Amino acid sequence: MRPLAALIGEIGDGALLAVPPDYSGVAMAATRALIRRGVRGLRLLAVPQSGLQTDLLIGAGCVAAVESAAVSLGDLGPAPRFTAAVLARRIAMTDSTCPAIHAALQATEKGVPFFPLRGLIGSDVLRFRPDWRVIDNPFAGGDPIVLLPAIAPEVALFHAPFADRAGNVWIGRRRELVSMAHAADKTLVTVEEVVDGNLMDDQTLAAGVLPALYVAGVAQAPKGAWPLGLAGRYPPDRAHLARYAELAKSEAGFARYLAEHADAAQAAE
Amino acid sequence: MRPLAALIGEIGDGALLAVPPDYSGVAMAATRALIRRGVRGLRLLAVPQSGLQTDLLIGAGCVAAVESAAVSLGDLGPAPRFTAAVLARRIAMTDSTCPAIHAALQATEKGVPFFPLRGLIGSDVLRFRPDWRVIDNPFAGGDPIVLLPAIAPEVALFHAPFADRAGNVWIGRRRELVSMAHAADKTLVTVEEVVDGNLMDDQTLAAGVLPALYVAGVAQAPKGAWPLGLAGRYPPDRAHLARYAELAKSEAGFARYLAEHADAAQAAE
Amino acid sequence: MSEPGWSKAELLVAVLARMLDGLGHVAVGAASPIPGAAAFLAQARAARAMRVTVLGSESHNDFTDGGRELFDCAAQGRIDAFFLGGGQIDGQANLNLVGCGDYPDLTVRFPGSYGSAYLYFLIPRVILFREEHSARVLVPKVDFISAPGVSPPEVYRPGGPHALVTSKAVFAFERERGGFRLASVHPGIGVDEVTAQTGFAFERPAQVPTTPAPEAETLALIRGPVGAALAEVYPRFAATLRRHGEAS
Amino acid sequence: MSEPGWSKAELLVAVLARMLDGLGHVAVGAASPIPGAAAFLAQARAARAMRVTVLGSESHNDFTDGGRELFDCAAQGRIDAFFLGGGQIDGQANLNLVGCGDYPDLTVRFPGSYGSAYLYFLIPRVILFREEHSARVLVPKVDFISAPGVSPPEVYRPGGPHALVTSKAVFAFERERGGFRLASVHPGIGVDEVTAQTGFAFERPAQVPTTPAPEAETLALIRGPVGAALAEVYPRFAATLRRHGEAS
Repeated sequence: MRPLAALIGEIGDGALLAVPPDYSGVAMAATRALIRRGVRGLRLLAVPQSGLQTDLLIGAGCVAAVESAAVSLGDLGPAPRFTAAVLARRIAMTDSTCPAIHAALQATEKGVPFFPLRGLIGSDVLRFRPDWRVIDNPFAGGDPIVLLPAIAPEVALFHAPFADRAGNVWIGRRRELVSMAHAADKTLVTVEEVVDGNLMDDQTLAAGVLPALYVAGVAQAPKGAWPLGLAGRYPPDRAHLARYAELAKSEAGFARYLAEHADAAQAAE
Repeated sequence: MRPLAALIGEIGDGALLAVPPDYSGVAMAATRALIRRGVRGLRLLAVPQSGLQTDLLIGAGCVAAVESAAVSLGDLGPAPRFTAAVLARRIAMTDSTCPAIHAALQATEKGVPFFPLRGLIGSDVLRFRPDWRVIDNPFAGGDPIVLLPAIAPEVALFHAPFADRAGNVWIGRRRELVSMAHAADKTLVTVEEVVDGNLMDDQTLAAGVLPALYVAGVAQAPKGAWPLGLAGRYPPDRAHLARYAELAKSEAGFARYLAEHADAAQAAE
Repeated sequence: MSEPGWSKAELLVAVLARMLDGLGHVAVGAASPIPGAAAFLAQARAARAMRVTVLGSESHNDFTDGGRELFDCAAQGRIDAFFLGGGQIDGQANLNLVGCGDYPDLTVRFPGSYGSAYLYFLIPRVILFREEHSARVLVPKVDFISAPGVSPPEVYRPGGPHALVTSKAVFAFERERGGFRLASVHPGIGVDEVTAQTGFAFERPAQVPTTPAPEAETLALIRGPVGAALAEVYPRFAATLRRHGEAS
Repeated sequence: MSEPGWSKAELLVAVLARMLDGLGHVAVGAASPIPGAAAFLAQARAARAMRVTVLGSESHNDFTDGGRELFDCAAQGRIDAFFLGGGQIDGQANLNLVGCGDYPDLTVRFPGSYGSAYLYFLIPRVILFREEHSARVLVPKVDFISAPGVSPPEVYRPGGPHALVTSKAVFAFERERGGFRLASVHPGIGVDEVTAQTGFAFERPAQVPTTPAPEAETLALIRGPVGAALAEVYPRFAATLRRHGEAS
């Protein structure tokens, strides 16, 4: 176990940082700590989409680039700081589509330079991705198919219900976190709690474990996904999120939100 | 739930049948039932290797072809009926390597016609696989890489600890069974026991579940992996396996074993 | 005009559900309450078991293989129907979920393409649903193609658009021709109004039928078991349905 | 000649463990008790934590992503060393795990290539271990290449053979040259015997060292904690080690 500040110390300026969607265990306490530290130039990879976390980091000036299938606050509407930054061309936005991000991470997981994927052909998503290729299926002919280059995040960061002291992290059904960790050079995890014993000793728990082998560091952060939810633990704080959605519509409102919730004074986290 | 005989009724002569390795939940009771029924011409796909099950099916004359990374009885020595059948060219043996079988199933799981894989180049495994291709990595150049065509089993058959009445099957850490089921047209499962309630309602259990969505049929078969083991339930019956390894060295011995253990008279299974 | 015994939301739920009857597995996005209700309605009256997967739900989502499973499952041919929307939809059923303007120089930014650039190709029956029926949404040509409505014959495409349902009308998509045909206008909506508010050209029959109103049994299902099933996933929408049920 | 205070198995465990010292993650096959013991020995005396994964074990295997995880993990560069054997091994370190004869017309059939055709390319330090040291096993040219010892420069290959250990000797593999060099002969074994029983040509130093016997601390570890760790995975072999420990 490490203190949160030490954990996020592994995320340097300019890092290619993979993050999960709002429903999958977002390390929000760690995100606020990153903002307080003043991280700059992050290249965010949303796996495969993102919401509050990306909007907050963009608004706080921490982000140089985003690759994602979508950024939104869900039924609370658009992600305001993301939208403003993209329209002003202040961040480099790489539009993707969910399965392409999953597949590109699986390519790194498997140690291959590319993955094939159906769909995509004829879309402008493909047209604006000079890094993607269309080849003719060598097994058929007359069958165009897209090849996606592997994406290798430097860091994957997420929040999970619990871990043991050996660094095994229980992620349950949230297996997008597994591929993300397999593909990332370093995986950093915050958890609600640290449990005694070794999670691998219980076959029922083990089925939902990301093994320590892939985990570079774990920090305890109770309610670490707040104001987002953590499945099975707590729901999203909808009142708070609605207030964020409202405040973040303006730069001044966002600054006020940031001062309240991610200020350096809030060093308790 | 279905009776075992009805379950294996879904496996027709000549089926491309995917089976797991000896340590991963082999449906041995179902295998004996198939032998009793007199199935013929099976094309076995070992995921990625096999032992007793394949040897037994070959010895009983049920098999036309095998694709596998290896067939062996582990530390009890070679698989005698497999070895004899291959040397006599009585079955069509397609030699593969473990990760190639996993990758070819993942290709079907992802609905793509091929998967790239590192390694292989310069091996005779590749040289004798006219169905595999080497291309130049389109993202680099001067970087040869193998493409494997997708393998789509008609049926996947395995044994698991338990299922619920909705058809959700708990497979725990044995996730090779997940890819196998995703890739197969039909997945048939035998289980030690059927439990009340829905496995998906418990997030700890759910993490180890193959959802009913992929399961075409479940039959209860207590000790259904015997004489192989089932992790967490019972170990392999080593005395029995050693006797098999000895008897199966000759056709006569194998016939004796078969009469004792997979005879039509044994209809209790 | 007297109040009908049903709401616009209930009409739309009934219309969408008819397009799902008889299917084996319908998937619905997390923020899609009306399609979600339609899927539960079709499930409630299905003769054989129908599976409904609601993305982002805990209790109506059996996926255990991570975020990729929806997409893999679709590619395996195990999902029969799905819903997509779009900030812009054009007459070739091209969808734009990215933004307006000359990409990447946008004047309006939408959230992004999500899985549309993939699922639109692979799921046999994709139903386009967008309540707003205006020339702003239904455009002659989208500014950005998140997912194309039609593909050349050499492109692997077992799936594609089936219909477009809005607050005013139902359009069937004719894949051979690659265009929409007006199938019905909702009760109280005129064909002229639909034409005026639709930015793309479409075929129409000589007589345009009126979308059938939801039957009593359908309304009972919507206000009963469907609302209950919805409550976990779309609590606010479910409450709306229940309120309407109590008032009527 | 007086009995040494150690068994041949203990010598081999000690030899193999020296090749693992300082590594982060060593993986061992299910049916490899001597390599398994070597991995546990290296782990027991490691200065920084060393991970040992035993395939097919329940308690020494933390993989939770199915059978593919070993291979994916190797491809990710997260496994530093692995052991391979072979029915035939030749002077270029080509491995044959398939059979003897003119494939597919074989006269002898082995089980099959397992993961060798992949792992040999990807794991930096692959140690070849085969107890039988005979011209039948160590051949000039294998009949079937399950996995080649060397690859042309354009082939992606971060891994490959490091050494060959038999019951008689240790050979280092020289990747640049693509051949073996005799590194040491085990106590009591003559260089001539090794030469006679080796079917392939190899380099040798003017003076061939004798393989160092296991030190007392090493033997204590093998007979104590290593044997205990082995017991779950290789019960019969662990019992052998413990019996020897008690007898000595």
